[in-house]
Amino acid sequence: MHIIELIFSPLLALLIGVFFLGLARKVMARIQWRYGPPVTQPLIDIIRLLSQKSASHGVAFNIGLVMSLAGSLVITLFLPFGKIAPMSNSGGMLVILYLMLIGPLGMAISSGESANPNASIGISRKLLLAMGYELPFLLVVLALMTAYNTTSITEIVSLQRDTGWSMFTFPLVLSGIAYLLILPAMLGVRPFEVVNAPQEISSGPLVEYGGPYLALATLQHALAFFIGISLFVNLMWGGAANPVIFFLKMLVVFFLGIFVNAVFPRLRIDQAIRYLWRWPSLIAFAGLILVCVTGS
Amino acid sequence: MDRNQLKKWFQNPVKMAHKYSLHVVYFCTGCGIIEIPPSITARWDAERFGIIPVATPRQASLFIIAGYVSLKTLRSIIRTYEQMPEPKFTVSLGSCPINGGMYYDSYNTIKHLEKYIPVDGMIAGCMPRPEAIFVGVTHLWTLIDKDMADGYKRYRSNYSAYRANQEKILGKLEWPPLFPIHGEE
Amino acid sequence: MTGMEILLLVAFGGVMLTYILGRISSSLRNTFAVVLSLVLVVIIALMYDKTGETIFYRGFFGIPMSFRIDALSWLFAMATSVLGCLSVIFSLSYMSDRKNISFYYSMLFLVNAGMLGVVFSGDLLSFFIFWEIMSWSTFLLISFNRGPAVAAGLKYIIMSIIGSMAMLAGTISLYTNYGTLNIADLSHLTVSASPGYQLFLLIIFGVAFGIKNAVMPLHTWLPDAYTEAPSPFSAVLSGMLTRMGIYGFLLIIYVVVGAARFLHAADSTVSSFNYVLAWLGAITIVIPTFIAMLQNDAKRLLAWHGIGQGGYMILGIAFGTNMGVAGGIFHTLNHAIYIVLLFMSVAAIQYRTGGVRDLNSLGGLIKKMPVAFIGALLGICGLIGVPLTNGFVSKWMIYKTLISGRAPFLAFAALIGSWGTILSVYKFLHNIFLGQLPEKYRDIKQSPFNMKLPIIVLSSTILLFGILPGLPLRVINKIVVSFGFDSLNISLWGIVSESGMLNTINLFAAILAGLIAVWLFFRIGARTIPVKQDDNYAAGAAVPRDRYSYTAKYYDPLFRMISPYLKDIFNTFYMKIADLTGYLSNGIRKIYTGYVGNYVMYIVLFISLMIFVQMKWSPW
Amino acid sequence: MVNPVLLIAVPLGLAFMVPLIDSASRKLTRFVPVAALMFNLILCIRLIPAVLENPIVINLGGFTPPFGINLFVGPLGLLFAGLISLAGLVVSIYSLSYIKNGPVVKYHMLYMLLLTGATGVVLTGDLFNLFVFFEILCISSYALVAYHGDRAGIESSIKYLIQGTVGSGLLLIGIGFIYGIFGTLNMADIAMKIATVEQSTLFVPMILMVAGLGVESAIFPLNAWLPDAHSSAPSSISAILSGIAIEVGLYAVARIVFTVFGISDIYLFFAFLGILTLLIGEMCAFAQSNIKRMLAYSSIGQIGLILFALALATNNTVTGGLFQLVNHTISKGLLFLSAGYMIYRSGSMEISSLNGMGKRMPLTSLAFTVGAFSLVGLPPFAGFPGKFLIVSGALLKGQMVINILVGLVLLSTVIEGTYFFRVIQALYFKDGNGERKRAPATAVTAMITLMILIVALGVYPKFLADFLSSASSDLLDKMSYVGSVLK
Amino acid sequence: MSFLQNNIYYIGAFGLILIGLLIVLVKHNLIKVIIGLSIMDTGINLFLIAIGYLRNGTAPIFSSPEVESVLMVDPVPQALVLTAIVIGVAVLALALSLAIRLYKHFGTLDLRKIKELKW
Repeated sequence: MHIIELIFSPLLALLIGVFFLGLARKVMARIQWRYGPPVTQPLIDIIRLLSQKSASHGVAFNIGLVMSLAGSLVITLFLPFGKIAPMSNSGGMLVILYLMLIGPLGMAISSGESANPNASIGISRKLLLAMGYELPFLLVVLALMTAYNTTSITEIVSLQRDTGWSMFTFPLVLSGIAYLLILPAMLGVRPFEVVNAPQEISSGPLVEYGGPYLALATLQHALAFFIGISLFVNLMWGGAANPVIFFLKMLVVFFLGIFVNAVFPRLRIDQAIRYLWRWPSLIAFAGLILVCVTGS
Repeated sequence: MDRNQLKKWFQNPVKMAHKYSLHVVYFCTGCGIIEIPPSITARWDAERFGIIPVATPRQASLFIIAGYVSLKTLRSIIRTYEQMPEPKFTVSLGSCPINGGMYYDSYNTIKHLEKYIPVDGMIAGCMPRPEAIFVGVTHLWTLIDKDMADGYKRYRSNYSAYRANQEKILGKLEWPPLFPIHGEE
Repeated sequence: MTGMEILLLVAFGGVMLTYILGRISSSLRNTFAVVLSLVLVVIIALMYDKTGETIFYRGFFGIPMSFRIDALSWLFAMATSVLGCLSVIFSLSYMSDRKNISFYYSMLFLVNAGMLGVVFSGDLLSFFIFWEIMSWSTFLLISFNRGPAVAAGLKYIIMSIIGSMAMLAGTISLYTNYGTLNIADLSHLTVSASPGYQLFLLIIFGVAFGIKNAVMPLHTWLPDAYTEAPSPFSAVLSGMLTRMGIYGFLLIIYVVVGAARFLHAADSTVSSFNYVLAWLGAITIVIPTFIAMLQNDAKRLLAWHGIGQGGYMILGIAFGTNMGVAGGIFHTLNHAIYIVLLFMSVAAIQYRTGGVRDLNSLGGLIKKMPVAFIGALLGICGLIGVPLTNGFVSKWMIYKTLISGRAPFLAFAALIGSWGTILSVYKFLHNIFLGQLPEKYRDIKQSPFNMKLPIIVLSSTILLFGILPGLPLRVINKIVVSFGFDSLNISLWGIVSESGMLNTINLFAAILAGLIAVWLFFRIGARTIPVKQDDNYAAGAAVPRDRYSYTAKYYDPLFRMISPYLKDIFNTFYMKIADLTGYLSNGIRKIYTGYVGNYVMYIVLFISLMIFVQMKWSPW
Repeated sequence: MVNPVLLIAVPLGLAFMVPLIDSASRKLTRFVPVAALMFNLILCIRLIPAVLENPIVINLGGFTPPFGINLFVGPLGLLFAGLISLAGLVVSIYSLSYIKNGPVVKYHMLYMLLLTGATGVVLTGDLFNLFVFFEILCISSYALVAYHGDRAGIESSIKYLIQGTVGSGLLLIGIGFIYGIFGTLNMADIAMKIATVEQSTLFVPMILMVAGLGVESAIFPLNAWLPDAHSSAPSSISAILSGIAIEVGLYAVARIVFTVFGISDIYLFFAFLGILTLLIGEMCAFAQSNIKRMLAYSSIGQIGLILFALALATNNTVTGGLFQLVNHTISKGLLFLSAGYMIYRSGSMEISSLNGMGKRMPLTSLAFTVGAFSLVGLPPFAGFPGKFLIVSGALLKGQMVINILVGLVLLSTVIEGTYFFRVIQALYFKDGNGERKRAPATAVTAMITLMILIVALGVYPKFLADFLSSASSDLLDKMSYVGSVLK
Repeated sequence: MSFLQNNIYYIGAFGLILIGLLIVLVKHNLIKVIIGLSIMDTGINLFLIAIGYLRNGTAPIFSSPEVESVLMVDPVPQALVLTAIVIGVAVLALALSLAIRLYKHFGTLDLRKIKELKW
C-alpha cells in the first residue's frame, strides 16, 4: 500500500497539475468569450514538445531542469493529499519549505547556463518575487506552527479536524487573510505573472527551453501550481480526510486563482514586492503577534 | 479535423500532436501585424485548434512570416528559423514574402523568401484575411499528415545552397554554419 | 608526553621549520608543509574519543597551564586540522607565484597551531596566550596582500585587541576571585557565584568572542579582512578562525558558567543574557545577509554571509536546548566546510583569471572550470540549506529548536535570512559561472589538481554529512551531553524529536528516485543538440559579446527599495569613533606647544594644583 | 664579597680615563664602555645571591648612618643597577658601529657618566647624594641629546636643560626643607623620624621633591621635554634615556614616596596621575607620524602604566610594575635601536619613509616587530606577564575606582596596539624603495640579545619574578629598609 | 617686625627663587632665561645656607674647648651649597655653550621663535 502511494501520489499530482493547466486555459478562454482549447491541450503540447529536437546549452542546462522537476515531485510525497502522504514521517513543514527551493533553484541554474539576457531578467524577477511572498508566507507558516505547536504538516491537518479550518479559527484569522492575499503571487498568476511575461522578456527563464526542456518546464509549472494550491488547502482549509473532497477544495482555490488571473493586469516587479511587503506582510505579522499573545 | 479520433492518436501520437499543438512564432512587418491579432482573439480564436503565439522560436513549431521582408529583417528571420527545434514548419503570409508584392522593384526588399529559408506553405493575398490563415493551417495539417511539410529536411540537405544564397545577399553572416557545408572540407 | 603535547610541539615546531626549509628550497618546503599538515590530521584523528587533562607548564608565575581534551575540543581540532591541511594543499599552486611564500606558510601553520592550542587549552591562561598568538599571526596574514589589505588588517587587529583586552579582564577577574584558571575547576566554582558576577563574565567574554565571531554590532572587521586576505587563508579565516568565537562562547556559557544547569530556571540572569544573545544572533543573520546582496565582490559577498551564518550558530547555542546547541555546533562545522569550499572555488577562479573577483566582469566559467562550479554549487546549496546538503540538517535543528521553544520571531529571522541567502548566492553563482563567457576568458584552463582535490573532498563531505548527518552528530551529541543536557535521539540518518522528525536517507532516496524518473522521462524525448553559448534568442539578433552585463544590477528593483536601510551603520559609527580619537589625540598633543615658557608653566601649575588639592580636600 | 661601590666607581673612573685612553689608542676608546658595563653586569649578577639574603649597606668614609653617605644595595637597587648595566652594555655594543662621526670621545665619556649617575641614584641612601647623582645624569644627558649638534638636537637640549634645571632646583629646595625639618639627609633616618612630624608640614617638601623628580621621570604635566629630547637624540641615547633615565627618575619618586614619606593617602592620587600620563602619552603617540616621537610618547605612556602599578602598592602590582619596567627598558631599547638603523638607512623619521623596510632590513624589522609586540603586551613576549600581574593585582584590590582605572589601562593598550601595528604594517606590507642593506654586526648582536631576552622573559617570567617580588617588598617594606640601614 | 628679622634670609631666598622663576616664565630671550635660572640657583643656595645659619653663631670649628656646639652654624648645608654651586656652574656653562650653538643655527635667541619641535 505504502509503495503504491509512493509511486502514485506524484503521478496523481502531475495529472491534477496538468489538468489544472488545461482547465485554466479553457476557463480563461470562456471568460474572454472564446471557445478555448480542449482540456487535454497541455498533454498534446507535451507530446509534441517531447518529439522536438531542441538545443542544449550544456550539462547544467539539462541537470538543473531535471533537478527542478524532481524536487517538485518529491514535495508531493510530503504533502498530504487527503490522507495520502507517504513520506510525512520523514520530515515536516520545514522540509517542505526547503524542498520548495529546489524547483526555482534548479530552473535558475539551468536557464542561467543559457546565457540569455531575458532568462537572467526572468530569474532575477523570480527570485525577487519569491523573496516578496516568502516574507508574509513564512510569517503565516510560523503562526500556524506556533499555534499548533508542531512542525508536521499532517499533524496540522489532523488538528484542524478538531478545531475547524485554521482560516476561520480565532487566532489564525489574520494569517489566513494574509495567505489569501499572497496566494496569486505564490501561484504565479496575474497580477504577479512577472516572471514569464512573454510579451516583455520572451517568457523569461523559459526563453531557451524548447522540445523536451519545455515539456519538463511545463510539468514543473503544473506541479508548482498543484503544490501551491494543495499547501493552501492543507494549511488553511483543513485538508481533507478524503481525496475527493480534497480535490474539490483544491478546485475552489483554483477557480479563485483563475478569476484573479483573468481580471487583473500585470504589475511591475517593484510594485509587486511593494504590495507583498506592505499589506500581506503587515497582516501576517499582526497574525503572528496575535498567535503569540493568545497562544499558551 | 481529426483531433477527436482516438485511433489516430494511438497510431501516431507524435504526428497528431504536431498537428494540434502548433505554437507559432510570428514575424510581422507592415500590414502583416494587422491581420494576426484577430485570428488569435475572441472573433476567430485560433487557440481552439491549439495554435497559440509563443515568445521565442525555441518553443515554437510554426513560423509565420507576415509582411514584406527587408534585407535587414531577413537576417533575423534566418536566425530565428535556425533556432527553432525540428520538426518545424514555415508559412509565408501575403504576397510580399512570396514574390515581393507591391515592393517588387524595391532595392532592399527581398522578393522570394523561399530562396533563403524553406517555406512549407504560402498564403497569398494583400493582405489575406484571418479566414485565409485558417485555410492555410488546415492545408498545413494535410501536409503534416502526408509528411510533405518537410521544409526543415530540405533546409538541411540543401544547406550549402541556402547559405550561399543568404551570404550572397547579406554578406558574411556572423554566426557559423548550422550544418557542415559540402565541398568545403 | 601526551598526545596533545606532541601535537602542539609538532604544530609549533613546524612553524619554524617551514620557514627555515623555505630558505633552502621551495619544493622541500611544500612537501614538508603538506606532510606536516597531514601529520597533524593523523595525530588528532588518533585522539578520537579520549578525555583527559595534563599540566604542561608551570613557568608562568607558577600558574599551572594545562591541556585538556574532550569531545568539544576534539571536534574543533579535527575540523581545524583538516581544513588547514586542505588549505595548505590548495595554496601549493595558488601561492606559487607570490613573494614571501615561506612567510605565508609559516604564518599559516602558526595560525593553525594557535587554534589547536586554543581548543586544547585546559585553562584560561593558556587559552588567552594561544588566542593572542592566533590573533596576531592572523593579522600578519590578512595584510599579506598589501594595498587595501593593510587597512583591513589594521581594522582587524584593533578590534581583535579590544576583544583580547576584554577577555584578559575577564580571565584575570576569574583568577583574582577563585585563584585558579583551570577550566574544570572553574566550572565547579562559578556555580556558586552571584548572578551578577556570572552576567559580568558572560558579557565581558561575550564581547571578546563576539568580536571574533563577528556578532552584529562587533562585526565590522570581518568584511574587509575576508576580502583582502589571500584566498586560501580567507578560507581558514572564515571556516575555523572566526568560529573560535563559537568555541569560546560554548566554553564560557556551557563549561565555565555551566548555563545548561540553570538556563531555563525562572530567576536566572543567564537566561536573559542568552535571550539577548539570541536576538543579537537573529540580527546578525538578517542584516548581513541582505547587505550581502548589495555586494559585487565575490569574496566580500561571502564575507557578509560569513557574518550571517555566524548568527545561526549564535542563535542555536544561545537558545540553549540540547537540539539548539547541537544545531549550533553542527552548523559551525558545516559552515566551515561549505564556506571553505566557496572561498576555494573563488580562489580557483582568481588563480586562473589573474585575481579577478569582481562579479560583474566574470561569467560563463562553468564550461571552463567545471570542478570549481560543482564546488560553488554544492557550497551555495549548503549555505542556503538545500536538503541533502549538510547545511540543511543543522538549520533544520536550529529552526526546530526555535519553533518548539516558542520563539517564532527568532525563527522568522532565521528563515528569512535563508531566503535572503538564496538571492545573493544565486547572483554569486550566476555571475561567475553562468551567463556569457567574456571574450578574454575564452582560453582559460581548468584549475590544477591540487586545487581540485580540496574542492572535491569538501564537496563530497557536504553531501555525506547531508545524507548521513548521524556521523558528525554522534560526536556532537557527546558534547551536548557533556554540557549537562539530555541526549539527543539520533540515528545515522536523522533526528527524532517530540515535534517532528527528519529522515535524510528517505529524503535522499526520494530525490534520487525522482531524479532518475525525471531523467528517464527526459531521455524519452527527442535527442538534444548541443549549441554554442552565443546561439540564443534575442529577438533574432545575436547577443552582443562582452557587452552583456545585466548582472551588474541584478536585484535592482529590490535595491532601490531596501538599500537606503542597509547601510553598515556600525562601521560608520566605529570609524567616527576612530576619527574622533584621532582628533582628540591631535588636540591633546597641542599642549606640547614647543615654547619652553609654557613647559615651565606646567611645572608651576602642577605644584599649584597639588597645593590647591591639599588646601581644598587635604587628602594627606 | 665584592664591594658594590665598584658599580659606581669603575664607570666613573673609566669615564675620566676615556680621553687618556683615546690619546693612547684611538681604537680602544669605543670599547671602554663595553668593558666597564660588562664588569658592572657581572658584578651585579654576582651580587644577587648575597643581596637576596640581606641588603648590603655600605658606609662611605666609615661614618655610621645617619651620618655620612651610605649606599644601600637592596634587591630593588640591584635590579636597577643590573638593568642599567645590561641596557648600557647592549647600547654600548650597538654604539660601536652606530657612533662614528662627531666627538666620539666625549660621547663615550658622557655616556658612562650618564650611567654612573643612574647607578648612583638607585644605589644611594642619602638624599643630597641622590640629587648630585641626578645632576650627573641630567647634565650628561643634556649634552648627549645635543650630540649631533644639529638644529633639533640643540633646541631640544636647551629646552630639556631649562626644564631640568628648574626641576632640580625644586628638588633641592625640597631637600633643603627636609633637612631643615629633620636635620638629616639619610633616607632611612628620615623615614624613621617621619612619624614624629605632623603630616601637613611634610606636604611642601614632598610636593617640591615629587615635582622636581617628576620632571626627570616624565609624569604627565612635567614631561614636555621628553618627546623633543628622545626624538632628536642619537638613537642609542634615546634608548638609554627611555630605558634608563626616566625609569631611574621613577625609581627616585617611588623611593621617596614609599620609603621616605610612606604616606599611603597619596597613592590613589599617583594612580590617577599614572593613568592620566598613560592616556595622554598613548594618545599623543597615536597622533604622531614621526617614529621616534611616537616611541617617545609611548615611553610616557609606559611610565604612566608603571606609575599606576607602583601606586597601587600591593606586592602583586609592584612586582608587575617592575616587570613592566624591565620590559619597557628592554623593549623600548630594542625599538629605538632598530628604529635608529632604519632611520639611518632611510634618512627620515617619518613612518611613511619606513615603508617596505621588512624587505630591506629583515632582521631590524623583525626586531622592531618583536619590540612592538612586547610593548603592546602580546604573549608570548615579555610585555604580557607584566600586564597580567598589574591587572590581576589591581583587580585584587577590589575597589570600583581601581577597576575603572584598569579598564582605562586596557583601553590605552588598544590605542597603543593601533599605532604600533600601523608601523609594523608599514614595515612589511607597504612598498618602499631602496637597496637591501643589513645593519652592521654589532647592532645586530645588540638587537638579537634584546630579542632573546624578550622572548625568554615572556615564555619563562618566573625567571625574574622571584627577584622582582623581593624587590617589590624592598620598596614597600619601609621598616626593614630602616632597620637594615640603621642596624 | 621680628618676623621679618627672623626670617629675612628665607624671604630673601624665596624672593630670589621666585624672581628667577618669573624670569624663566616670562622672558623670551634665552640669555635672560639662563640668567633667571642662575638667580634661582642663587636663591636656592641662599635658602640652604639659611637653614643652617644661626644668628650670632660661630664657625663649626672646635678651635677651643669652650666653644659650644649649640652656637655653631650647621656645616652640612654649607657643604651642600658648595656642591650645588659647582653643579650650577656646570649647568650654566653647558647652557651658555648651547645658547651659542643655538644662535648659530637659528640666528635668534628668542625662544618663541625656536619652536621647531612641538606637538
